[in-house]
Amino acid sequence: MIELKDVSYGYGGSDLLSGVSLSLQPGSFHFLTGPSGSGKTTFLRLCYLDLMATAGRVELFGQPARKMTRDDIAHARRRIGVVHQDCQFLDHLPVSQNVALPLEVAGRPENPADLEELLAWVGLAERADALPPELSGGERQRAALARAVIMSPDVVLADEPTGNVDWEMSLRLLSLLVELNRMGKAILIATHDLNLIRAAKKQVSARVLRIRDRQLQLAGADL
Amino acid sequence: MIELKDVSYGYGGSDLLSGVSLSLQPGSFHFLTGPSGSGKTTFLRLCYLDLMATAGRVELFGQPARKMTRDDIAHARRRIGVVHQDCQFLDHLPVSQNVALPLEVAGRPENPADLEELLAWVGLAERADALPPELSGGERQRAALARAVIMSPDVVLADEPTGNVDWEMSLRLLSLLVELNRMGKAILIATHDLNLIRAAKKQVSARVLRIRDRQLQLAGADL
Amino acid sequence: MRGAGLLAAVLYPRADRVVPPSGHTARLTIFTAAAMAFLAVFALALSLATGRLAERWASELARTATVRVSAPQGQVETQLRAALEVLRTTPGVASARVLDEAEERALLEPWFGPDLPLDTLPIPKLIEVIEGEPGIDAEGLRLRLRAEAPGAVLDDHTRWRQPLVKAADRLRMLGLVAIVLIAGATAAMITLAANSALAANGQVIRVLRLVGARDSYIARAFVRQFTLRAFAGALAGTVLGVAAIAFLPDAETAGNFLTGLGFRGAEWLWPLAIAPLAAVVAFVATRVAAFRVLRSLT
Amino acid sequence: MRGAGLLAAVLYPRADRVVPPSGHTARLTIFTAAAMAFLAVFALALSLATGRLAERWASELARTATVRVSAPQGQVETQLRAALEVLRTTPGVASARVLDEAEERALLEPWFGPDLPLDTLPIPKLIEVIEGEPGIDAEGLRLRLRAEAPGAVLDDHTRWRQPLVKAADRLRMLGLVAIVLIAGATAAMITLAANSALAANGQVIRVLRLVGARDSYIARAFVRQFTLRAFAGALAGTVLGVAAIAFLPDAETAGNFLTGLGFRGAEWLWPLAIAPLAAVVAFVATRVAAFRVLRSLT
Ligand SMILES: Nc1ncnc2c1ncn2[C@@H]1O[C@H](COP(=O)(O)OP(=O)(O)OP(=O)(O)O)[C@@H](O)[C@H]1O
Ligand SMILES: Nc1ncnc2c1ncn2[C@@H]1O[C@H](COP(=O)(O)OP(=O)(O)OP(=O)(O)O)[C@@H](O)[C@H]1O
Ligand SMILES: [Mg+2]
Ligand SMILES: [Mg+2]
Repeated sequence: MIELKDVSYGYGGSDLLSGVSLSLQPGSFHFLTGPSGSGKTTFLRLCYLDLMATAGRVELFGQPARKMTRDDIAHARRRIGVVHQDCQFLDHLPVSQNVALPLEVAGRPENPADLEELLAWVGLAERADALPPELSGGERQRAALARAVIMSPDVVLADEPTGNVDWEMSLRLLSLLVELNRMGKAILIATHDLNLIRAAKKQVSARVLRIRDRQLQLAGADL
Repeated sequence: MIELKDVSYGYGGSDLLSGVSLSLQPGSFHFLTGPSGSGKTTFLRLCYLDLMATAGRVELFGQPARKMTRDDIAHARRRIGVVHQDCQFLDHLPVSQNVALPLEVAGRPENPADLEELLAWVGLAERADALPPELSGGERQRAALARAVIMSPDVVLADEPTGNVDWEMSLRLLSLLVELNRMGKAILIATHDLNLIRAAKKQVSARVLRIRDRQLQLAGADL
Repeated sequence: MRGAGLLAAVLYPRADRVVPPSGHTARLTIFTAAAMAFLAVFALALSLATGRLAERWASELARTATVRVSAPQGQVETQLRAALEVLRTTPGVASARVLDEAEERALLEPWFGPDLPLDTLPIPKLIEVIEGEPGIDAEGLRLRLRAEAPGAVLDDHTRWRQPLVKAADRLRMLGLVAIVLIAGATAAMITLAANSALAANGQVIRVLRLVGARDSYIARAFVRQFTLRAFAGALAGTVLGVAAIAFLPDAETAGNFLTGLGFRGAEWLWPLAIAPLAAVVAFVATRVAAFRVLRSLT
Repeated sequence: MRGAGLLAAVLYPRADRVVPPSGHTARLTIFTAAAMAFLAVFALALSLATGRLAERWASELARTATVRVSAPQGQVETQLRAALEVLRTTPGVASARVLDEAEERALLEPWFGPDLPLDTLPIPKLIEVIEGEPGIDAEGLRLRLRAEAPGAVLDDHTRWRQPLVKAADRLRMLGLVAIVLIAGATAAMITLAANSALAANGQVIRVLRLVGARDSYIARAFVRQFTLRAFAGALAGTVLGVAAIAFLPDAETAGNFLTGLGFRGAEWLWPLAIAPLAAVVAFVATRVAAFRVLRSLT
């Protein structure tokens, strides 16, 4: 559903990623690791066209990125759930409305029961009416994950979604993503948390990718 | 140096923390854990007077918080290095100037060699001239930690300082804090990362606190 | 799409919620629109009043001149006829008429009292000249009169009022210039305020783009808010300005040289145009600014 | 501390760096200051010009009135004397003088030509009255004249120009009101712009507080930037406004009824005051806003 072929990218200076390829197929589960500053976030941004590859081909749902208009990109993003590393919200709307925002923007009706269930799953049932600036760091990440999955998107791209939550909550969030994966969605998680990767491998057949020397490599069996 | 006695705090509603006491002495090393949303960040904010306790006594460097003027608080903060969970910077100044900001604000001369060494230690030597919005998540955390320790403050309060960095870098940052601790500084780190706590315990005699049921408890031997 | 935008922007309030409802920039926009509308009302009133003034003065002058014919007893009739003939063939003269005795008496009364023995006096005859459009060429007429009726002297005494009309016209121009300046400054300020609101709401825009909102959806929310704010502000400013002018001490009582600063009849429609104009400016400014900002993001 | 603040704010540029150097709010502030200064220059020019105008008209009138004494041949002298006596004892009369024959002839020439046999005519005597300060009470004088010299008629013909002076005074008032409005609107806009800049820079303030910056340090940086911006903007607006007025087609040539809109002599100092005033307003507004925002944070 998301296809990168020989993609390169650099912020002005030398290339950060060069000749990177990846194909996210329905039902696939990927982890992305690599040292801090190696380009994980950059890679994810290339996937949802927040950045445009300087070389190579990117395809979203069969459409080549270069041929997509701004509206095409907006529509494609409705099929991609993104969890940013620094979770941003509409600070003037309560958590529940922020989580439901993708539905609102797409003009889809929201089902209050579904929303409640999702909020309860990520442990935000009691904070549903709080404003985002009143959330704790972990609560923000959970709200961001809830927002990313509420449309039940075809692809979920999550950037360090468990960096600020405790281990129990990490497993809970992981199981949500595993559940989606079993429904055929493609999942890609950038993380430093090796324990999380190990826990996931017990539940699904996840592939672990590692950025090294500007390349995407399959990580060894040590994980 | 920071003393909390029977401190309570709640955001408007019911108390989040009640009757909490802690004394940060020179050379002490504390970890603060607890589930996401339990009040770790709140506790740290009480320590550097970003929040004012609704009950109980807070003392900073021997001064009771209630008697401190705004300028007193500003001066006290120069002796406390804080790493926020969401690291904020002056986005228009390069990383090096952001890291040196506490010196600038205190009117102290900055030593370029020291600054360079510190930046190299946290792995930001090559990003010294970048603007904060151009940093990766982990780079931001490292810059925030560098800013917190540049004045070699008497107390370092760090909120989840390794949430976005890889394991090797986490150890590197930890060793920086251990080094400071050996120089007699008090260190308090809020974190979910149990591996980090275990690693620290091998180097210093750290006490692990846990927030549970609005109370601060000493964590068991499982850590 | 562009045309439908205005309608959609006004009728579609749902997208509004995604933009923070208020804030300092909002207050700034509303206040700016109000203050500028207030000033515009004054400039408009000044312009209209001086326009009226110029018109009144011009019409009061009635564009008249006088030819005085004084000659030895026997020649008066001949010279009078000659002067009238000259005037008849002078371009710019609408009509020329010899004043009768009663009229001359009325004219002289302030100087000589009512009992003047007109018939026994060698009083000159007076010809009242009404100018047409364009006016007469006074110098040319003087030359011709000197040739054909040496006893006739042209006194275009009405000219002394001409500068008044010019002055009023200049004031009106000044008022118009002020209106143009105010309108321009308002447009620029609203544009800058819109830009600074958009810049301040960078996070809102990023979040909306992230969850798949189309540019038009995002722009709509901002455009609608700004249009409403500019409209509301300008409306308030206009109402205040009109009220201030209505409660101004009435000039009419101070002598009718200057007409009141208020609005008369259909002139009341002018201030009504201010708020919609401000709204249109805000609509265009915000829309352009919004799409510019949006296009700078991926 | 407060007093030293201004000096420190201007002389201490180091803290400046911590505030983002520019942005949309900066541009908005500069432009607002410039536009308002531009308008203020025009309002000032209008006010000063109309003030001059009113003065000139008032002095040109020379505050004169005429008393016409017409009576049967024998009584003229008596009535003239009586009228002069009345005038001598009337408060507000500076001097009263009977016109001699030559003067009367000059006055009547436009109507009768130069060859008027004045001595054979029953022409009234004219007394020229110069008013003092305050002017005469025309109605009271008329009543007294009617009683003491029935043949004397007061013609305060100069009164017809009074409305002109009133009109000019009203215009000057209008100019002053415009200046006050513009100044008030400018102050409010700068205050709001400062507030919105402070709100937009919440992160800067939080970071600075976190690293132990004192309120005065933070406020200083903002205050200095805003003061400089307001000053620079107002200066640019003033220069543009003065230039625009200087290059305005000269009114003097259009007849000397309306004096030019320009500045004369010491009046040039007035526009010079605009930029410093704007700076002071910005200084106070930003300072108050900054400390208000800062105190709302812990
Ligand atoms: N907008 C930008 N302009 C310039 N350089 C940038 C920009 N964004 C990121 N970088 C640089 O690119 C490199 C990779 O950044 P990226 O955010 O992709 O790293 P990451 O792998 O996500 O790291 P982390 O684990 O710390 O989040 C970093 O060195 C970063 O400083
Ligand atoms: N400004 C605020 N207003 C209201 N409630 C708040 C505010 N800030 C935090 N809270 C709430 O207080 C609780 C504790 O927040 P805190 O940030 O201290 O948690 P934390 O232990 O740091 O969690 P995390 O590990 O997720 O960062 C949370 O439920 C949070 O929603
Ligand atoms: Mg990253
Ligand atoms: Mg926290």
